[in-house]
Amino acid sequence: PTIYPPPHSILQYHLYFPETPQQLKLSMKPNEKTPDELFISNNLREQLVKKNLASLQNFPPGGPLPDLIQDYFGLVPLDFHEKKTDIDRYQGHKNSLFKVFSNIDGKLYVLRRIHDLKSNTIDSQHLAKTFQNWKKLQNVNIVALKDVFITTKFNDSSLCLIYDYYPKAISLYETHFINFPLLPITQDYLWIYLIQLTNAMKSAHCLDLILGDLINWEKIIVTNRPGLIKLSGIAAHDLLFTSGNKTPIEINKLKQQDYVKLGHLLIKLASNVKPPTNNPLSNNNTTPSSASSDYKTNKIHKDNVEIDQLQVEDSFKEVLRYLTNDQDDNKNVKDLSVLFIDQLYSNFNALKHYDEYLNKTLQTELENSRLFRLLCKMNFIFGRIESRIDINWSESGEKFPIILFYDFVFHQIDETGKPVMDLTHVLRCLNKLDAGVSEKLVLVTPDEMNCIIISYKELKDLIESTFRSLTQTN
Amino acid sequence: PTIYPPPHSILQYHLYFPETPQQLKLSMKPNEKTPDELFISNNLREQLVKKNLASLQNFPPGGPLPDLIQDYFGLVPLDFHEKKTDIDRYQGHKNSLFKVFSNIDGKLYVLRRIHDLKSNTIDSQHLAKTFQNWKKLQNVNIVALKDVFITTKFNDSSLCLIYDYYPKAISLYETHFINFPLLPITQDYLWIYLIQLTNAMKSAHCLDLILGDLINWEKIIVTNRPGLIKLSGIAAHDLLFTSGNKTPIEINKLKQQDYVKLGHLLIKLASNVKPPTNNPLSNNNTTPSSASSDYKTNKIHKDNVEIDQLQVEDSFKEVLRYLTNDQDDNKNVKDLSVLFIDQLYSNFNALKHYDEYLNKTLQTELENSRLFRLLCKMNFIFGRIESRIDINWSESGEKFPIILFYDFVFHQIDETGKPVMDLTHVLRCLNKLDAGVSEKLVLVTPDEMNCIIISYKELKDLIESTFRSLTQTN
Amino acid sequence: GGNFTNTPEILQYPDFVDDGPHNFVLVDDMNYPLSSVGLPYYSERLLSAWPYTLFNSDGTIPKKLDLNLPLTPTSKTSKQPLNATPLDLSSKKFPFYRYDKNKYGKRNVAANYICMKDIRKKMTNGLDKEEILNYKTTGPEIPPAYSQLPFTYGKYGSDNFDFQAYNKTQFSGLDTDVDNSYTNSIIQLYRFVPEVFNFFVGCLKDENFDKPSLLSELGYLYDMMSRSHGRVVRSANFQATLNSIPQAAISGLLDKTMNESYRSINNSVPNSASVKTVSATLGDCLSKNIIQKFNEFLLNRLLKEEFESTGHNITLEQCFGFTVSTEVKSKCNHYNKETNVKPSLCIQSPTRNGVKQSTKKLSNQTILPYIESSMRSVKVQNKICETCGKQDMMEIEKTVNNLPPLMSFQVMLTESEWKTVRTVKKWLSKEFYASVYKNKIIMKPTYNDLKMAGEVFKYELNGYIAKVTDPSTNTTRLVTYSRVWDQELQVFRWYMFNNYLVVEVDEDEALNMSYWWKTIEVILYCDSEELRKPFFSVDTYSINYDILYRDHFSNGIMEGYKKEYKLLTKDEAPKAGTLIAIDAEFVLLNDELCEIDGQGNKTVVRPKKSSLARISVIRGEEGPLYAVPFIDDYVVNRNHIEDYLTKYSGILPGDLDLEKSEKQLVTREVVYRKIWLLMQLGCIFVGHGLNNDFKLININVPRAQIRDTAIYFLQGKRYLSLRYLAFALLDKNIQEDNHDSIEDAYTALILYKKYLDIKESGTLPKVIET
Repeated sequence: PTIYPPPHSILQYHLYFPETPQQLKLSMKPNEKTPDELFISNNLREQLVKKNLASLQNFPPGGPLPDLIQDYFGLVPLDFHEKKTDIDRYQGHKNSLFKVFSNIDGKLYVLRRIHDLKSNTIDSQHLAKTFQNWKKLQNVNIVALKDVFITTKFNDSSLCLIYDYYPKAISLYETHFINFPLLPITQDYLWIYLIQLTNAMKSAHCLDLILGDLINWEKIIVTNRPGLIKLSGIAAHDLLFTSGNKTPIEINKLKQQDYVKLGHLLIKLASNVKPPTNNPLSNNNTTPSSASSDYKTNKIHKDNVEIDQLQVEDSFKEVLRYLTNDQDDNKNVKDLSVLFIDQLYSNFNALKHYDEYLNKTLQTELENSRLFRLLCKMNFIFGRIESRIDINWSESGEKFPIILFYDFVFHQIDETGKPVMDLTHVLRCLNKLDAGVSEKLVLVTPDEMNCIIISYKELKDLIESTFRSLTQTN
Repeated sequence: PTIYPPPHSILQYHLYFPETPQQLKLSMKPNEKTPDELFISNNLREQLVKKNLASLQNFPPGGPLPDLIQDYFGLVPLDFHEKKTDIDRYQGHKNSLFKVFSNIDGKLYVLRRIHDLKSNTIDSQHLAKTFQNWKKLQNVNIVALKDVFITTKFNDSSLCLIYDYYPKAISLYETHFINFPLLPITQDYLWIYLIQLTNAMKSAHCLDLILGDLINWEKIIVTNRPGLIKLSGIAAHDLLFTSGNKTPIEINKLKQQDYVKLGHLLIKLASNVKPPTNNPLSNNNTTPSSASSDYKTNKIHKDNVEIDQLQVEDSFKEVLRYLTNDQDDNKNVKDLSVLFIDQLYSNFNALKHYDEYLNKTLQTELENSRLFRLLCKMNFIFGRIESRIDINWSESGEKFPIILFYDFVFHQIDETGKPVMDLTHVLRCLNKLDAGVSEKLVLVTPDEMNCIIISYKELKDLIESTFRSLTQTN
Repeated sequence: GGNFTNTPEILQYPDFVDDGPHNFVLVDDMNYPLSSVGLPYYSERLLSAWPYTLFNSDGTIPKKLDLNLPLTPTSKTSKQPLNATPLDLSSKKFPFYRYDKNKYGKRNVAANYICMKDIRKKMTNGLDKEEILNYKTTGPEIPPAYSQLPFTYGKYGSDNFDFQAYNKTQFSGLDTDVDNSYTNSIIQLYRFVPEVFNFFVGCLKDENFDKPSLLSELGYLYDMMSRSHGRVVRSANFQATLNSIPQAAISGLLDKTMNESYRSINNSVPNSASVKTVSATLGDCLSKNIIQKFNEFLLNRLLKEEFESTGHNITLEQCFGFTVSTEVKSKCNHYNKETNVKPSLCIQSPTRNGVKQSTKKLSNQTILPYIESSMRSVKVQNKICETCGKQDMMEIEKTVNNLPPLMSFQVMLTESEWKTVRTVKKWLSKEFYASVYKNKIIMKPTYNDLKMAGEVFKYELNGYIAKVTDPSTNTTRLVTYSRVWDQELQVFRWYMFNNYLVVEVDEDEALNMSYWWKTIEVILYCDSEELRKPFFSVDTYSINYDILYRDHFSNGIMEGYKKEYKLLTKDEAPKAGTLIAIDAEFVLLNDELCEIDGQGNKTVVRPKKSSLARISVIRGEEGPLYAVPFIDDYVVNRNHIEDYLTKYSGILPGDLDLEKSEKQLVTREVVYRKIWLLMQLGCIFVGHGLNNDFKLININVPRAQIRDTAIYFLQGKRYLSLRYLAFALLDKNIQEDNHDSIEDAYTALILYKKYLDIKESGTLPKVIET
């Protein structure tokens, strides 16, 4: 076998992307390898592109929206919550959702506006305290709260809550019941939802915070990829409804209610699990589930009957029974988790696998930043107006090699005069320029009458010094 | 033997992209960004580069090594196990480690050669069965076994085991005791090791496989980043030592021993935990720990004394007592896990956070790739010699907006006319261009007398069509 | 080597390159990782590295693209210097529009990063009190004295605001906690013109209840400012009257008719003031800023009010009146001439006034040629002839024929003209001489230059309003510089008024126009002799006290209405030291509107606005009529009332409505004059919590005339309620239903008497503790 890579090549010092070794290619049929194996799967790329687009979407100015709200600008209404169910209304207040940019750090956030507060509904002390409490809640399964304020910029008194922004996130309900294609709920999803919701609840309860109505499939969003969920909309309820401090007994009672709420949400989801198709017999036992029935009013007996009829694993039913048992007012995360230890470990495995997958994917994308930075540097100095009249950039000037090099890199033509736009040529030239190798090249003037022989190193120095002189102007 | 790349060319990471000095970072306002923040972090990149490099390391041909062994070629000896402790010797057999390419799927693997088998040491049935058993063991905390065979290509009878390859992986022992800089063992590490080892053990025990001597800090490798570990070298012991089938009672006994072994490994690690420096008093209680003492012969009483003296959290001590209690021969993963449920959840959180971080990094890098290509396109079409005389590129021409946009992106100035070179501005403009958002911008002619109002979408179409027309020129 | 060479001989050779196999890859091939081509060995820093750079455009609020701007497509006829072929706009997908650099700025200028959070912090936490009065520049930054001032109604309300830190002079500043607070700068400007001050304040000697009068309001305001000796003054009543004038609303001079959103950031100048509206035709693209519009509006209005109240224009027209004759000459040989009187004049650069390339360049001209040329400007405009209706180019000549003692100018220069001004030393003339020569005005820096002319007048700079442009907050604000004659020392002193901040400044500083952040909006020159005249208080006139002894109801005298008071008679005419007890009730026009941030900091966007609803004054002097009320007035209210606060005010819905009320109603002006007269006479006011009452009435009563029971019975920092004190000290139950101002005034009066008793016996602390 030949040495790989060939030693005479100077471009192989940082070779990041291992090309397939020769021997392998010989023994492989062309159809045996799909591009997906070698490169970022198209799915992932597409997903990321869509997110970028969603993040950048903006709204024509001059509309009815204010330009700037407190520290946030560039408001774009999100249709995410177009559906106005009663759950989306906060104590009768209309509410709306915007994507915003932060004036503080330039990042994107979500602004939830709760309309039309009566003046002095929320006093400043209560607001500050509630914000401080919920700000502490940092958990991967909860959309973090960044800021809270009351503004008059909407021509009313509006309560605004600022959360982290997850582009393209949709609600759990939409994911499984509205969106196309519908994602059927399976036992696996139930387990990972259970784990993540337990995780979220654990964090909140540790801080004596209550999730309450957030345990709701319209308030849970699916981010990144199916199965990854986050509770959204924290703190709003406390700001609007709760005024005084709760006693430890009240808090404990509310915590216990969270367990029951979690149980009911999971029952609602589980009642939509399709029975395995390879088991047609069990199908007959299924009662058509009604997702809309109000579970809160159900008695424990009714719950149990319902649980028995679900098309889910017995161990999951056991979890549901634990959660909905309102006789037990000492439910806790430890007792709950023991019921699904196995699932915790397999979820742990899945996460790590994904981690390794991402790591591997990243390995092929390592040089992108560097090349982008380099090209930006060149474009910053190239073609500036002031240089258009500067003698240094003229044919006899010092900077002229830069223009010729630019032509050499980007404006190649073939024998017939047809433009050649070869990415590898650009990459080779740029990489050599970046490193400043001593290799010399011939740059020919546009009239093809004269040429310059210059090394990449000299070009690099020339570009660098030009760049520096620009940044240091007066 | 020399390898490529030559050792003199150590990667000059500091030259690649100098890190912003800490002082500068400290005084930064939230809106200010350093260039290194806009791109993949140096740390992550270096790590990935090193791995790439290790994967690509090659060995000149014509050495003493065979070119092809079964389905594997391109052997590069790994210095990973240069240190030959008695544990690394398999029943007195020398063993060595190679990086290999698979001829089957083109991927990189590790080949462990166990030298110089007596003929018929291993019968083919036993080999096949053992391989089948261990092949099933798929767990993120275990280096997967891919293939097993006996070869004569090394001019002896060698047992070869093929495992997944983790570039730059080093052993747990090296990580904490040999490598520079040393990574001190902390309570946090102990918890995540415990979780991962439990996870590995759970998987193995489910298949009635015994980890045995693999629970050993020289057989555990650290992959990716500190804290992530994998048990390596599965199946070798079974292939060499075990011949017959074990009874369930025997298996259970061995499983129980795995718990104890795990306990002893953790005690060994825990005895190296540095006491918190802010608590000088507790320092006095520390008995100097001897990592070399042979724990296997110790009685439970001695364990408990030792455990009491460890500088670790009480809950961790409880775990250790559970593991090392050899009176209890009914130890299981559930009972064990209950002792560290909290840790399971926080680890779960940490993993997900890292997952999101990687996702974000990947997104940036993919964006950079797109932006680089976009910039290339712009440079391909912009400033071509032929366009210098083309009416379409003149002030009255169709292409003029491209020139103005280019100026807008790269040739910003401040109020005094000084060039402003802000990559965040460039990134924002190019991202919008790439996404083709409907946002409009005003592009002003160099004489500042006229302007064009155009959307990013229109600009994108204009650039795209210009580029296409160039590629189609004949 | 590597330099360009003209010699055909190649001295060096390029390297032979072998980069391995070369595959052609399309730039769009997203499956080809950019890392496929390796990087050569490097031993020095890569070119792609950007070390030690900070990018700060993140979070920058983008400049708003105003799509409503009048777009003017660049016409075919406009010159295209770079291109010989004429533009065919119809075929062009992206047509050119005219770009106005003056309006939108230079091309491709990176937007400034402005941190809203820092601005808010400054506005709520205030400024460094040690530094705040520093008006001197040390660097390029705007000195602290010119800062945007914090809201005075911040977290704890303006009662606790430390106004003294902002003003150590004897001259009162003006609070920002009012509507249209940008007008504060004009109020300060004319307050230091003796002739104007004396006229306004002098008007107070007569009653003037007929119409809303800015003249009276300015009289009360100036009187209050001169009596307050540095205490902060609010122009609330002036603003209320201004708000009620329809023309002010039409001209867009009122907060309520302007964009609401400016206020939280900018409490002095609405943002719209800094954005000039531009006429479609280039060349004549200057328009008045809001304060300039207000100056014109106010002076015209005052002239009109003087005429309406006296039947003739004497004082103000003589002070301010420019006689301007306008001649229009058209090609059709029609000739039109008219003459008007204008109280103020716009001044522009000589070039804009049609002065053909004057002998001297503008770069070494003072303000005088600007003024002089504006007094006889020639402009050519495309207009319709009034006689024959033809549209044609016409020459319009405007000439000022006289030299009034007070010259008020709106200064209108472009940004680039201001740039030229900044380079001129002593551009702002402190004094000059002027004369009318052959019907034209001539102005010269020295007397000798005017020898051959007729009567020569000396003018001196009286003051001006400067606009401070602050790019760090993207705001502008107005400050007033005034030159005041110190009668005692016979010298002039300069003061700078930034709302409630007042500081004495050096003359050099006051005349310095070289700062990049400073431009002039309105400037006032005054006849040198007039400027040295003394300021007279209203006390020097014979005042009409009639209103104290009669009723003046707005809704006529109702039959069977039972008065709860007995009018004063001339026999008991109040005099200095006369004890009276007072209590006022208010209704809420609008509640406080505030923003709260995550730290609990409250920013009042629109302060609570109350309106005087009822005032009761009772006799405090021992005698047969002791404690008998002599004023019990309900005040007409024409505004929307959000809350009658009946529980506290005792006012019922409809009580203040001219149509529906069963009470006898008087106007605010009437009741105000009564209180003002009582104060002017030197009465001693007894009451409970009088500070707040007087603040809402908008009168600053000298402390020596106040006996406030809330202060006498202060518990630490806590004020005790009148009801509690009445119960604890007088064993009296009051305010069991609604408040009644007569009862409250009476209670305060006997509490005061009790206080005097207790003080005599020295048992005060004990009494309250019980």
